[in-house]
Amino acid sequence: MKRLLNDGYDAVEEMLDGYVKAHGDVVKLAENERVVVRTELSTEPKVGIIFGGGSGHEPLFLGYVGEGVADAAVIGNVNTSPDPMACYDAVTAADQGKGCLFLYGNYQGDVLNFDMGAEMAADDGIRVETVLITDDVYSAKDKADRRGVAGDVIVLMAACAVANTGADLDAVKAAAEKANDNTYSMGVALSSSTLPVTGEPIFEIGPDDMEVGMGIHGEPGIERKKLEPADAVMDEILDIVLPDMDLKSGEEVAVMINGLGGLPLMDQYICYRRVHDVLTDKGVTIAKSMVGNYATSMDMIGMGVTLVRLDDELKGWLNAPFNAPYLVQ
Amino acid sequence: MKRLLNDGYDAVEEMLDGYVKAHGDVVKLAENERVVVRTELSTEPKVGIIFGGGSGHEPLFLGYVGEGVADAAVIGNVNTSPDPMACYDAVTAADQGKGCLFLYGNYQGDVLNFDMGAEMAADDGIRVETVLITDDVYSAKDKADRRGVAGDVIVLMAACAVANTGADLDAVKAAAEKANDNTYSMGVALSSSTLPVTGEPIFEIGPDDMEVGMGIHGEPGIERKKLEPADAVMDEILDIVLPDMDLKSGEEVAVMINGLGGLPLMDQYICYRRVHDVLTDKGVTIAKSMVGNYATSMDMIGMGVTLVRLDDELKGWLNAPFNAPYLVQ
Amino acid sequence: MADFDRDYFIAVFRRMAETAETNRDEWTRLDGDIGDGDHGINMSIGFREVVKQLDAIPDDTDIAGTFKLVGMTLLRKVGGASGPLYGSFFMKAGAEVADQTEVSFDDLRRMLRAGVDSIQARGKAQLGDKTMLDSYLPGLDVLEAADAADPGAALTEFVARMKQGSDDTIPLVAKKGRAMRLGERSVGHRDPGSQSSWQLMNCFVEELAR
Amino acid sequence: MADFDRDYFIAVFRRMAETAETNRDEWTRLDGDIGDGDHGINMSIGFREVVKQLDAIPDDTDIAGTFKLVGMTLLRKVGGASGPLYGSFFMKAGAEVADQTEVSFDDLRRMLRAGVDSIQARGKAQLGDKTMLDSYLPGLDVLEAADAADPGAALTEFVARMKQGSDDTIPLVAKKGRAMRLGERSVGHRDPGSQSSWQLMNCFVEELAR
Ligand SMILES: Nc1ncnc2c1ncn2[C@@H]1O[C@H](COP(=O)(O)OP(=O)(O)O)[C@@H](O)[C@H]1O
Ligand SMILES: Nc1ncnc2c1ncn2[C@@H]1O[C@H](COP(=O)(O)OP(=O)(O)O)[C@@H](O)[C@H]1O
Ligand SMILES: [Mg+2]
Ligand SMILES: [Mg+2]
Ligand SMILES: [Mg+2]
Ligand SMILES: [Mg+2]
Repeated sequence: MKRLLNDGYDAVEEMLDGYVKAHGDVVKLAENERVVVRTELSTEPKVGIIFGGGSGHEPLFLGYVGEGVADAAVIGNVNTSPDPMACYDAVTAADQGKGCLFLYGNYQGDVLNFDMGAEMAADDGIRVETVLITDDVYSAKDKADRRGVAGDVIVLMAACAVANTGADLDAVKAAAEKANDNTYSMGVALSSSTLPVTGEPIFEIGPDDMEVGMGIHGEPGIERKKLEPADAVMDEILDIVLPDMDLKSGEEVAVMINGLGGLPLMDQYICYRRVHDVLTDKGVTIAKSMVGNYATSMDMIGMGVTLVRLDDELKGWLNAPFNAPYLVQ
Repeated sequence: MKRLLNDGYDAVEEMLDGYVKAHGDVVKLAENERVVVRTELSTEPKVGIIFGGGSGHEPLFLGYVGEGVADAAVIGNVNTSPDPMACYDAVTAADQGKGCLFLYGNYQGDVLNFDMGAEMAADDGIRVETVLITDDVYSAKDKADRRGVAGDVIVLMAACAVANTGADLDAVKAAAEKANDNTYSMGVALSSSTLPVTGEPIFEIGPDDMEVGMGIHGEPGIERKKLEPADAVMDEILDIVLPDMDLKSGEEVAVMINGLGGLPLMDQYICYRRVHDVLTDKGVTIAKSMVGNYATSMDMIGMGVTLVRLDDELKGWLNAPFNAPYLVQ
Repeated sequence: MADFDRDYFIAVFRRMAETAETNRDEWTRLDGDIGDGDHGINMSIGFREVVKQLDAIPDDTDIAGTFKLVGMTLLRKVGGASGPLYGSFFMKAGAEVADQTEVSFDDLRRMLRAGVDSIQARGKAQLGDKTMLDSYLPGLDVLEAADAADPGAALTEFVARMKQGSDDTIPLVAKKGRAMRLGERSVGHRDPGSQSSWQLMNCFVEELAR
Repeated sequence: MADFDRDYFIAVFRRMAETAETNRDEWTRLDGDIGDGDHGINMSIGFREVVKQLDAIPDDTDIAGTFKLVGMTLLRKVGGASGPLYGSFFMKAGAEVADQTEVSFDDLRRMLRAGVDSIQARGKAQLGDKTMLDSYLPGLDVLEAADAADPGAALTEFVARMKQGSDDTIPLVAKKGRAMRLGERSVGHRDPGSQSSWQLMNCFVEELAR
C-alpha cells in the first residue's frame, strides 16, 4: 500500500516535529527528541505517568499525553521499543517528586530498554515502577505472558484517573494492575502495514485471507484462514475471549473496537454492533463503548476487540475526565 | 483492498445500528432509520442544525451529532445523497421551533434531494435554510460552484457555535456562510476506496501514481501524476490554494489536515509539518490546528489540506465548546 | 393492438429490476470513470426494494398507483442525482393516467414525455450536457413521430434511438452532474445514466415481445 | 601475528555499517517471517549513526572508547531487543581492554566472550532458544579452541561456525524474543538476529583479509 512520506528514515522525527507543532499548546519535545512531554505539568504534583513504545501505532502513545492523561510519551523507531536513554529522559521530564510509572505493552524489547531506563533513574534517586500491559488473549496462555495491544489505553486511563487524585505511586500502580488484570483483547489483520523505510509490507497475505491473533506490530498471528463476514469474525473472537475471561451473565463490561488504521469506521461500527448484540444476548451489560483507531499499526487493515470487566471502581476510572489530543472526555 | 463487512447491501443500516448502540447516550435513530438525532435536544430551543450527505465519509456526518454540535445527521447510501424523505424527517426530528439549517457539500444529487426535503418541510410551515459547502478549490473556478469536502466540519463548527447562543436562523446561516467563504481545501488520493456492495475499488490507479484534486467520493481529480514525497505534494497543494485564497503575510488561519481513511496519522503529521513550516515562513499565523480523519472516503489512501482565513469572530466560533463523539473541545 | 394493463407494467418493473441487477457492475464502472462509481449500486438498491414493494402490492392498486409506488421507492432508496430523477420520472409518468386501468399506446407516449419533462424540470439539464437526457430526448422524439399502429416497432425504435443517444454522449464534455467537474477529462466516456436509461426503457420492448 | 589497533576496529565498524546496509532488506524479511519485520531497518538506522559518530571521533579515543561509542550509539538508536543486546555486546567487549592502544588475538577472544556474556545476562536466553546466541555461543567455543597462531584462520572458523549455528536455528521453536509467541509456527524460519550476528562478525575476517 502507499504512504505519503519523505525519506522513510526521517519519518519518526518528522512526525514528532509535526505533532508538537500541531499541538504546541499541549505538548512539546523534551531535550531528548524522542520524548513528548506536556508543555506544563500539573500544578499539583502527581505521579508522573510515562507511556511508550514503538512508533507506528499513532495515536498511541503520543496522542495520549495531555491534561490528566499521560505526562510523557517515549517513542521508539517504527514497531520498535524506545531506547534506554529516552526512557530515562522521559522520567526526568515527567517526574514531579512523586515518582513515575512506566506503562507499556509486554514485549521483550521494551522490557529490556525500559528496565535500563528505570535503573538509570533509580541511580538519580527517582523511583520508577512498571506495569506491563498484557491484554492480548491469543498471544500466550498465561495472562502475565501476553503482549499488550489496545488495552494500553484502558490501563492508561485507570492509572491516570488515580494519579489525578494525587495518589501515591503504589496506589497508581495498583490501579494500572487492576485495569490490566481485567482487560482482554483479540484481533484480526487483513493486510500488513507498510514500513516507512522500505515502503514495503512486512508480510504477504492472500487477497481472501486474514490473520487471526495478529499483534499490532505485524508479528504473525496464530492462524491464517479465509476471510469471513464481519459477524462471523466477531463471533470467533468472542468465542475465544469470553471463556478466557470467564465472563458471565449479569456482569458489566467496557467494549473497545480498535481499528488498526486501514479499516473504515463503517466496518468498525458493524463489528461493534455484533459484539454489542452478542454480549447483550448473553446478559452482559455494556457500560462504556469506545470505537475508533486507538492503537494502530499504521495502514494495516484490521481490528481488535477489547473487553474490560468492570466494577464500580474501574467504571469510575474509565469515566474520569481526560483531555489529551486523542482522548477527551 | 479488504473490508470487514457482512452483506454489502446491509452495510449502511448495520453501521447506523452499531453507531447508535455504541453512542446511545448521545444519539438515536429517528423513526426514519437514515436520520441520526440527539437523544435529547437542547433544553433551550435553538436553530436545528442538520448535517448530511452520503455515507462512507465517517465520522462525517453522524459523528458530529451531539451536545452543541449538529442536532441531526441525514445519511444516504455510500457516496450518495440521502433521499428527500430522510431530509424531511431530519427536519421534523431536529426542529425546535426556530427553524433548521441544512449544511451539506455542494453536489447536485444532494441539492436535488435536500431541496425536495426542504419543500416538504415548508409545506409543514417549518422554515429551512441551506448553506452549501464549497471548499474544494480544485473542483471549480468559481468559489460558489465548488464541491464540499473536509470544510464541512469547519462550517458546521461555525454554525453550531452561533446556534448555541440562541441566535435566529438568519444569524446562524450568515455564520455558516461566512465560514464557508473563508474555507479552502485541496487533496490528493493515492488509492480508490472499496465499495461495500461490490467489494471493488471505484477506479484503478497505478502503484506510483496519485490523483490530484480527488474529491472525497472517488470522483476523478483533475490530474493524475507520479507520487511525490510528502513535502513536495504539500508544496504543490499550497501553491494552488494560497494564491486562490490570496493569503497574505500577517494573516491568521486554521489548518486542518484531513485523512481520507487509509493514510496513517504518521503521514498526516508529516504533511502537517510541511504546511506549518511553509505558512510560518510566509508570515502566516496558525491559530488552530486539526489533524486526523475528519471526512473520509472509507479506506481511501489520501489526504486534504483545509485552510480557514480567520478573524476574531471566526476564531471564536472554531474554539467554541463542542461535545459530539467525534468533535470534543 | 391491445392496451397496456397493470400486469404488463408490473412485469416491466420486475424486468427493470433484473436489468439493474445484471448491469449493476457495468453502470458502476461507467460511473467510476467519470463519477463516483455508485450508479449501478444505487439503482440495484432501489430496484431490490421495488421488487419487495411489488411483491406486496395491494390488488386494487391501479396503473398510476403502481408507477407512484415505483417512483416513491426509487426516490426513497436510491438517493444521489438519479434517485430524484428516476423517482419523479415514474411518479410523473403515472400521474398522467390517474384512475385508468388500461392505457393506450398514446397514453404511454404521454406518460414517458411527462416523465422526461420532470427529469428536465428537476435537473435543469439540456440536450448535449452528457446526461440521461441525451438518451431520453432524441428517443422520445422518435417515439412521438412513430406510427401508432405498431407500438412494438415504435418502442423498439425509441430504445434504439436512446441507445444511439447514449453512444453520442461519449465524445461530449459533461455540463451537469458530478462529471461536469472533470471538464475535458469526461471526454471519451459514456454517461452512466444515459446507459441505464435506455436499458431500463428496453424492458418495455422486451416485455412486449415476450 | 600483529596485534589489532584502533584503525583496524574502526575499519571493521565501517564495514559492519556497509553490511547492515547491504543486508537490511534480507534481515527485515527474515524478521517479517517470524517477528515484526524491523530488524534490518533498525540495524541500518543504528549503523548509519555509527558512521556519523566515527566520522567525528576524537583522535585520542582508544579502542575501549571506540567500542563504547559504537555500543552507546546502537543502544541509543536501534531500540527493540537488538538495540540493548548489540549495544551491550560492544560496550562490554570494549570494557575488557580499557586503556590499551592495541589488543592481542587473546584479548579479542576475551572481548567477544565478554560481549556475548552480556547478551546472555541481559536477554536471559539459552542455546537453542532460537536467538542470536545460537550463532554466538557455538562460534565462540570454536574461536576459543582455535590455534592462536593463526588469528585469521581462527576468526574464519569462528564465523563459519556462527553461520552454521544460524542455519541450525531454522528447525527450532523460538523460546525468546518476539518469535516465541508463534510457537510451532516459528519452525522452518531462520532467526534474524542469528543471521545479522554472523554477518557482522564476518567483518572482522574480511577486514583482516583486506
Ligand atoms: N441534472 C441532471 N439532469 C439529468 N440527468 C442527470 C443530471 N445529473 C446527473 N444526471 C444523471 O445521473 C447520472 C448519475 O447518477 P448517480 O451516479 O446515481 O448519481 P450521483 O452523481 O449523485 O452519484 C448521470 O450519469 C446522469 O445521467
Ligand atoms: N532474549 C534474547 N536473547 C538473545 N537474543 C535475542 C533475545 N530476544 C531477541 N533476540 C534477538 O533479537 C532479534 C530480533 O531483533 P529485533 O527485530 O531488532 O528486535 P524486536 O524483536 O524488538 O523487533 C531476534 O532475531 C533474536 O536473535
Ligand atoms: Mg521491533
Ligand atoms: Mg453518488
Ligand atoms: Mg454516481
Ligand atoms: Mg524485530
